[in-house]
Amino acid sequence: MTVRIGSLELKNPVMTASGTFGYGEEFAPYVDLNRLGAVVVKGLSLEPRAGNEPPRIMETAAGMLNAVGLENIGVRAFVTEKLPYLRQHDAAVIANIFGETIDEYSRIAEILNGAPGVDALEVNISCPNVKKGGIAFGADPRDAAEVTKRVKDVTDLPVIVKLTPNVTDIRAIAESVEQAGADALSLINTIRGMSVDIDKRIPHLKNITGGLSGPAIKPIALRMVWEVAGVASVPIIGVGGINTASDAIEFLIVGATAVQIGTANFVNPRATEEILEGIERYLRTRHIYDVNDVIGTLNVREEM
Amino acid sequence: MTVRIGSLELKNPVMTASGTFGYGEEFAPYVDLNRLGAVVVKGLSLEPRAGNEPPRIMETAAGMLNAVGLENIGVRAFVTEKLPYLRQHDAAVIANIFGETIDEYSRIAEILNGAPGVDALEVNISCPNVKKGGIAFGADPRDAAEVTKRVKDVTDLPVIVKLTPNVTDIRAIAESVEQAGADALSLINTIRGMSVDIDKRIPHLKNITGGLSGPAIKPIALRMVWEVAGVASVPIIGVGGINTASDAIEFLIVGATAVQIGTANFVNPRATEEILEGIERYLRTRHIYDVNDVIGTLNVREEM
Amino acid sequence: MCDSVTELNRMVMTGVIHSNDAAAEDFFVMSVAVSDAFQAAMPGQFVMVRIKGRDFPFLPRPFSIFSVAHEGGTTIIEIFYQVVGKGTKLLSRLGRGDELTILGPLGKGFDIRQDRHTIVLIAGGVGIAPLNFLAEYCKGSDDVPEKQTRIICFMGARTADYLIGRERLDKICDTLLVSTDDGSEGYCGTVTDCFENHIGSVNVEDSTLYCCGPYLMMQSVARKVRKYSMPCQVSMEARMACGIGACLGCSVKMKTDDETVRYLRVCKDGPVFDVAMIDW
Amino acid sequence: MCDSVTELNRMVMTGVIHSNDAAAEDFFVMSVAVSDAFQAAMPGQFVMVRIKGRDFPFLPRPFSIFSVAHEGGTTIIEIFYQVVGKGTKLLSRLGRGDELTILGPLGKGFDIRQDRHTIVLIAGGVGIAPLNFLAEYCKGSDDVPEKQTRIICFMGARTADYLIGRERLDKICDTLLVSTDDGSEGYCGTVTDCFENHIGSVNVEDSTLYCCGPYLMMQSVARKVRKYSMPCQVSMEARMACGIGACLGCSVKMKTDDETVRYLRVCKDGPVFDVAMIDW
Ligand SMILES: Cc1cc2nc3c(=O)[nH]c(=O)nc-3n(C[C@H](O)[C@H](O)[C@H](O)COP(=O)(O)OP(=O)(O)OC[C@H]3O[C@@H](n4cnc5c(N)ncnc54)[C@H](O)[C@@H]3O)c2cc1C
Ligand SMILES: Cc1cc2nc3c(=O)[nH]c(=O)nc-3n(C[C@H](O)[C@H](O)[C@H](O)COP(=O)(O)OP(=O)(O)OC[C@H]3O[C@@H](n4cnc5c(N)ncnc54)[C@H](O)[C@@H]3O)c2cc1C
Ligand SMILES: Cc1cc2nc3c(=O)[nH]c(=O)nc-3n(C[C@H](O)[C@H](O)[C@H](O)COP(=O)(O)O)c2cc1C
Ligand SMILES: Cc1cc2nc3c(=O)[nH]c(=O)nc-3n(C[C@H](O)[C@H](O)[C@H](O)COP(=O)(O)O)c2cc1C
Ligand code: FES
Ligand code: FES
Repeated sequence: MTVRIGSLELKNPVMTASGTFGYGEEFAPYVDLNRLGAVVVKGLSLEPRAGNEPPRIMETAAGMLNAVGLENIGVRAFVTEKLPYLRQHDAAVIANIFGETIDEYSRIAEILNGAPGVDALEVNISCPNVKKGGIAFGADPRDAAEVTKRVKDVTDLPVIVKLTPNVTDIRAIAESVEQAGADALSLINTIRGMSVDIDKRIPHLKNITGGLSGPAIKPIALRMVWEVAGVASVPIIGVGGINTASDAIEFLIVGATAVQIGTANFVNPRATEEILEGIERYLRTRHIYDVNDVIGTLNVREEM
Repeated sequence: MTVRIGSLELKNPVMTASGTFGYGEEFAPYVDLNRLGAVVVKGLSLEPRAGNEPPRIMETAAGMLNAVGLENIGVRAFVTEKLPYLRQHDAAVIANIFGETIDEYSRIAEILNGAPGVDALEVNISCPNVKKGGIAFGADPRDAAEVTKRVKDVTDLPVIVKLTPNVTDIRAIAESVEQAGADALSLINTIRGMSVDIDKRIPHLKNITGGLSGPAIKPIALRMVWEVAGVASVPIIGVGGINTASDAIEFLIVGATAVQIGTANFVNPRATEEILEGIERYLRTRHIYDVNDVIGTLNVREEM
Repeated sequence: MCDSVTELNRMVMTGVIHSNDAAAEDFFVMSVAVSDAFQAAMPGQFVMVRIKGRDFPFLPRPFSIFSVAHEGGTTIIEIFYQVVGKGTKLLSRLGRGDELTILGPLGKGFDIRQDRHTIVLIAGGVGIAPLNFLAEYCKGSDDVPEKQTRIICFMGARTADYLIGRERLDKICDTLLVSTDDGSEGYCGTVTDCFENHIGSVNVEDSTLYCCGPYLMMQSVARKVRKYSMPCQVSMEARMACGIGACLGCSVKMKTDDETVRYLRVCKDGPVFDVAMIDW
Repeated sequence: MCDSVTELNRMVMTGVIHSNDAAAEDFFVMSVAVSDAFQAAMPGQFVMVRIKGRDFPFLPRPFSIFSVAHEGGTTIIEIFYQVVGKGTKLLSRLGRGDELTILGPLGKGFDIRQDRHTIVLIAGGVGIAPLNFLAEYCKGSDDVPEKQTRIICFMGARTADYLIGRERLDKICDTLLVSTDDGSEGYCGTVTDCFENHIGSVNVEDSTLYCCGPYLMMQSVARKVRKYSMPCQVSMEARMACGIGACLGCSVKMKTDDETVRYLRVCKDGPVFDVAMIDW
């Protein structure tokens, strides 16, 4: 089940998606963290952030909106308070980072570069729920490349860049970021959406709009991974609406080297482990010995 | 319940979405067509089109993918074979048109301009399932404006331009199209998506990708209508995932003057009429006498 | 203005499940009471089924009508289905009293040809569903000319356990020939091979073939019948959204004389087609 | 490597519904058998509930534990809920034998203060749920010091019909005072007004207040208790996704001394908070 994301070797392709698995410890009663390919932690900023005013979430058809606004304890507290626990486990630790300015990205990356136990960085240039930074960098190929370069400059860790789906052509962003040195791409972050309370005539979220995640967006995420797989030569990590092993396998088939499980963790805290077992079963029953023999094998010519 | 879309007065804000209601007659056994504000017919091209190879549809979580590829009988056959039936009803008839070139758009518009019984044109610059035209025009503000201008030049009918959600900033397209003379905007068309058969490792659709519709996309559609309502001064018609009266009312509240019911017609052929009745009930129980008093009344400041 | 409102809605109704029993592993026969608003159905027609009040499955599912019976003021329809995915799995968990939303009867059923007097049925697996109704209809209906009562049925399944509905058919059909993939009963092999082996006993001049089953099986029948110039009707399947001809999702490619590409809608132009209409 | 696998999954389990009865229009009491893997729950804790095998509602729903009982090897939990939307509507349609997926017990329950010997409960509507468990726990548990058994309960509802669970509480509480919005029983007015009218009979020095109900009611209690300097704990509600502290969706604003903005997670830091912790 081993897969490679740049110089990082993962024992299996199942990771958690940032912001949906806390700092790992929240899920320890439900999941054997040692079984996971990687744990991607909640997005880290330079200073602690309080996040947005509630209400922050709302259920939608087969999905949910969130406007958490990157509440987090800050990168330094992460290193001292959360990393020691996570390191004890046999799962790669990927730090998801977020800055309001390009400088901030590079300073967080510097801090994490020295932190023992961090195996890779995931650069979030795609959060739709913050006023500055985030999506602003992710929607423009040049800005996206600039953030990538500056992070690469200060770290030896593999750099994964997380792309936003809220763009006309995600391939252009992917290509630009790859040229800037990204070791891998992860996609997609949430899609901007909205929901209204018709009795009070107010938005369900205080932030008015939020990011849509969950099974609802899976077809869109899958299409984008397929598109990017057609132009990128670095590994792709598929995220977006993966709820079952079958969903995860769809992403592998269209070209993702690994997958991240997000909102599914809220529906069933054991989701990651069950999806991993489902992928194993899929391979076993088909006598496929190496998961890499599934990755990128979509047949688009065969008669249907 | 009367609302105005440019010079067109509708007796109520409930219309059908193009491509989901045939040419109206398919639904006559289920819905009293006379009750609808308008019937928007299947997209018309200059010549008949066979459409894409099957399989063309696939169910997804709270939605469906389609890649019908604008199969239609052509604008001339529509005028002679389908329009006479539709005209007999007390619902406005809106012809949805589609061209592979800007010339084609203008020629179809010319043909329909003389056709008795057509009340407005809806210009589809947003179909994701055809190789030429469609989304190619809708994703670029200048092309979108050009199509709009050329159609406006040859018709006296109100021109509604239907926008694609597959863009970074839908407001830019909306503004450009409005400046080019659009009398109204309708949004959104489907979002490009994909689905894979993990046993055969082939796409579920022969066309590989298709357009996602249904409740899954409602939060995205609603957000875009809200965004466009903030910049446009022409009426907006909200489309995307409306399955219940409550969904429709959300669109009215964020600023849509009318709504279109699409995929819901497949789930329940009586959807349009039931949604209309639900809106009426909503107004009645709240003693609101004019539906226009709901339109665009989202309160984003109130304490929640 | 046209269409009187009273005419509406006769085809969207609530069905109450009477029974829903496993006939073999993953094969179920469900009987549903639909009130007499349910219009007279023709063999080959289908219904679109949703579980009432549930958001999942999102789209209704098409099923052939397996049989129709009348009890007092209510019509009872039977559906014979195989569990293949999430929707049919959920259906299989329902029981007596549970409610469905039923749309139908829909589509174009079999064209029962008055000029030919033998009906040959070729059924593979759940393909028996519309053919069972056809057999029952021909034997029971006044619309069918007296002497057109000779029914020869070829019925194929994986193993003997899956020859579901055979007892009923045995009573109606003049000849019933079964085949199984593993030879556990009847002819060992495909139902199409079994049919070809027995073609000698069929009066080709006076027979019409009615066929339903997996695509590859119908394709194989389509090829074989060319030789015998027997009229043959097939009941096709395709993924459906609306079931009423509006979404253009359920297309099958039409056989055309020239190079032009045309599609037929399984739900509206079919599901029953003359075998020669389809571009196999 | 840490965490032995055998320790896992003790908190995700299948619950089988024993009963699910309407106590009043739109108010239901459901009892669910959860096997003895269900860890000892504290009053104020909650469970996340999904209907097993259904895709809708998408997210689990949080409900306070209304009571816990043990029968042989199984634990029976009760939930008292009001139908307010689609999820609770679907719950209300379930019956004996239907299965739920239960996650819990979750969150921080009430802090039962050993230094004060009177418990004052203030419940509005379904807010009675965690308080009923608290009352039963205090009267029945060995962990609670003998003499801390004086329970005064203020219970408010729309009308007399909605004073659900009153009989049970009547047996446990030393004093039970009811109020209704329409005066159909007890004090006519809000439960908070009723409480304030009777504050004279409460030994403020030796009492702790436990409060659960609509936000505005708890806010009003929060304002009133400032006057009396009585310790007061409230059980908060917020929309939840995970229920275990990971999604940061269930925030309530924390009271801070300076201008800094901080949020508390209802699911993990609560749902029970000292009234002074919340920025009302
Ligand atoms: C006119 C018609 C009559 C039919 N009659 C019967 C019958 O009598 N008995 C029976 O068992 N089955 C019948 N089928 C097939 C039946 O509709 C499918 O098996 C069923 O829709 C599968 O649903 P699912 O949710 O279990 O499968 P899933 O695979 O989870 O469904 C996913 C999607 O694919 C579609 N789909 C999957 N398989 C088929 C198929 N073979 N044909 C069409 N769509 C499919 C579903 O409708 C759905 O949209 C008929 C199909 C048609 C078109
Ligand atoms: C810790 C806790 C304990 C609770 N205990 C009880 C209880 O014992 N009895 C009871 O009847 N209710 C209780 N609730 C409220 C209950 O969770 C909601 O009424 C329920 O989630 C509504 O779901 P719905 O699908 O019917 O409503 P919908 O309005 O359709 O739900 C839409 C979304 O809003 C959320 N939501 C709606 N109302 C509330 C609410 N008041 N609080 C939190 N989320 C809400 C839902 O969870 C869902 O995500 C509790 C809530 C919390 C947080
Ligand atoms: C509550 C919540 C918080 C999230 N926080 C972050 C974050 O901090 N950083 C980030 O890159 N993505 C964040 N995401 C996005 C997810 O990592 C993921 O990209 C997205 O939810 C789509 O996947 P899913 O459908 O499996 O949830 C968050 C998503 C949710 C639902
Ligand atoms: C099967 C199908 C066919 C469609 N055909 C057209 C079309 O011909 N022209 C067009 O402008 N939109 C077409 N659409 C898009 C719908 O009109 C609508 O914009 C979209 O489906 C979103 O709305 P919904 O979620 O309510 O379906 C089609 C959608 C579907 C599902
Ligand atoms: S299923 Fe919609 S046209 Fe046939
Ligand atoms: S519900 Fe997820 S943090 Fe509380």
